[in-house]
Amino acid sequence: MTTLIVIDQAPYGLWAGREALDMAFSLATFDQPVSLLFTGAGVNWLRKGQTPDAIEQKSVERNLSAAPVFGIEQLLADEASCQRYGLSPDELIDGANMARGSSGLLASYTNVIFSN
Amino acid sequence: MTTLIVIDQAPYGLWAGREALDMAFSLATFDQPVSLLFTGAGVNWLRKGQTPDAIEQKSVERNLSAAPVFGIEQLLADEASCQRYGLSPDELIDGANMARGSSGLLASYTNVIFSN
Amino acid sequence: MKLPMSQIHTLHILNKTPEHPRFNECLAMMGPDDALVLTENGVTALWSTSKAALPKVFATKADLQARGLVAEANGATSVDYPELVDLTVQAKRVISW
Amino acid sequence: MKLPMSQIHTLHILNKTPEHPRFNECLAMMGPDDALVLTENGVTALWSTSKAALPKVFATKADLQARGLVAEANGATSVDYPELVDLTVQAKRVISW
Amino acid sequence: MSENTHNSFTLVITGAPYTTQAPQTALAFARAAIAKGHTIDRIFLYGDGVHLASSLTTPPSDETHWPNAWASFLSANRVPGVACVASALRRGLVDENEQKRHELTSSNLLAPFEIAGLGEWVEGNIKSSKTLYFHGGH
Amino acid sequence: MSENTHNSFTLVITGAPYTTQAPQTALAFARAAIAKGHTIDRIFLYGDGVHLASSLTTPPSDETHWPNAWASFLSANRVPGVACVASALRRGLVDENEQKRHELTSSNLLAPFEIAGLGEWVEGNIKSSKTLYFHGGH
Repeated sequence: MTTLIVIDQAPYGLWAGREALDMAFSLATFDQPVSLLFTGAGVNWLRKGQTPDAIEQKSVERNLSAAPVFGIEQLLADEASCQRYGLSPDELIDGANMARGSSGLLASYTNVIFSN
Repeated sequence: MTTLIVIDQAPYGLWAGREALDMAFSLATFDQPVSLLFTGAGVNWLRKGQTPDAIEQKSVERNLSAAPVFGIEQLLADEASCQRYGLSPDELIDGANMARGSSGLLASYTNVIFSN
Repeated sequence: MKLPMSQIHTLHILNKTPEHPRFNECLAMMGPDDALVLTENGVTALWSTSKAALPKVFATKADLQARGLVAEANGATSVDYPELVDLTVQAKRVISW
Repeated sequence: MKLPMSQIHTLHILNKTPEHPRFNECLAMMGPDDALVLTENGVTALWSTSKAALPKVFATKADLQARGLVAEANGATSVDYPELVDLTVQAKRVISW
Repeated sequence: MSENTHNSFTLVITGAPYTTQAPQTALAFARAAIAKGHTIDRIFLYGDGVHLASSLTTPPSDETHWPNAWASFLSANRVPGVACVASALRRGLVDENEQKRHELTSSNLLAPFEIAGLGEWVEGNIKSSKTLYFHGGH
Repeated sequence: MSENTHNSFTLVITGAPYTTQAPQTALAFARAAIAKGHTIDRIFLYGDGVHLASSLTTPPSDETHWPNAWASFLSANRVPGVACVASALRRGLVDENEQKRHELTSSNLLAPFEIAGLGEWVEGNIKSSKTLYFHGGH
């Protein structure tokens, strides 16, 4: 069983992405292969330099940096969405890679899951 | 004070429209001038022949038919949205009228309110 | 109604209106052996200008009736909940959008 | 930062990303004497390909910082919450999208 | 796989009742699956879906009471209903254990729903033939 | 109207905490308005916004407790906080009166929030200089 968790909402304004990340951490903890795909407004999760102190939230950038340590296999950024949100590859946080979020990519996972 | 309540979500799948309607009824009860604008997927509120028994909900079509009795001034349907959802004027429930949901229309109300 | 007996690779369940970003995402991700079921507010797509972009499509009967729609008039196949269960069983995997 | 002293007819507060249907609805409804403030996830629009469609625009500083963005680089004016209060006071009416 | 194959399902509900249609569609699906001889291994409430397990929900008397309808279904068919503990605590849904642990004034979990971790969801993913998601439409 | 004009506000919150940012943005706005000498006539919770008034919300200890932060603000500034009764009952938020009336096992309304009808919102619309809405972003 391989799982792709998809995050398509911008961070901080909505909690669903955080809960998607928890799902990914949970699968990894139980040694289930899991990757994350950021697409649409979700690619804003991957921008370097997030400082959410003034809105009293914890940094999702910091959460994500723990992903490889916990065994999450890949952090994928949909290329077209990155272009739409002005994100070049060097502006992505470490460990994230561009991918084409095509039906081919999705077809390679047993499960494809949104958190809301 | 004149108020325009805007409903831009399809009925039954989400509750926000019902709560927008409650706001309109409440203003009318206190003799405050209020109209409803249905736009985007919200125009699906106005289609004749809704039968929500099988999903165990109350008909919003029936709720709306009480609007004039309660003193709600107008039920407006955004014309472009109706075209997008294949709604011709004769398919609209009684009492609803086509309107162009332009900035001119919105500018004529003291308050313009979404319920969510 | 007779459901297709062939295996479905991915069954896509879509409960959002055509204005929702996930609507077009879903259509873009559909492979050749996939099937689409519109549920809840998703069924309004059958009456919208987006319907031209739809592949062969199913829609839940109870949701159509609630919204004053009849599937057959627009080239879709309406399914009741037991038939929806059948579709999920026939599919290799299911994605809920 | 100095806020404009002239009267604003309608202040539009927009907390949604450019993919949300209300985003374009809001832009379409803006009159000549209106002003736009992007808040919460709405600030991502300043970096998106939709920014070309934006009129003169404000954006909340705390929301920009949270998302790793700097307003001035993209032609918007960042406002703190006291300045957001000023904008709502200056406006004849406020619409929250 | 034919239509007659026996399947087991884990159903995940992420939309709240009286805000989204998700709990209604999920219940219609669950009833149909049972009627067809399939098994529902468990219901997992996640995110806003945890509100389905509130014992204090009080809709007008002429509207379906979705938490009670779900609770009856779970009891009648001996299906476990689990609300994710992290989602539940942030949203003010607690059982007696959590009430004591966090020194709260009351609890509001509707029986037979239970509170547990995401491990229950992972197990469903592994053991059930299919895990289906019922999301809100917004 | 200049920046220095005294204004009175009714703030309507329709997004739930830990699902949307609405209660956070509204609180930042409310604090800034008070600091500038304006008045907050009342806070009105509507739709999913009523979850902000839950006494059982228990976020992790390193996250801001938005219901408590709001309750402190309301008490310190003597601002009435009202949850719409129709929204609240459907979503499992009840005070002691509603608990008795509907024979429920507990109540979960956080003081100083109160439960009242949409009439409170209509009054705000009429009396306050401005009524502002803080919606969820979805």
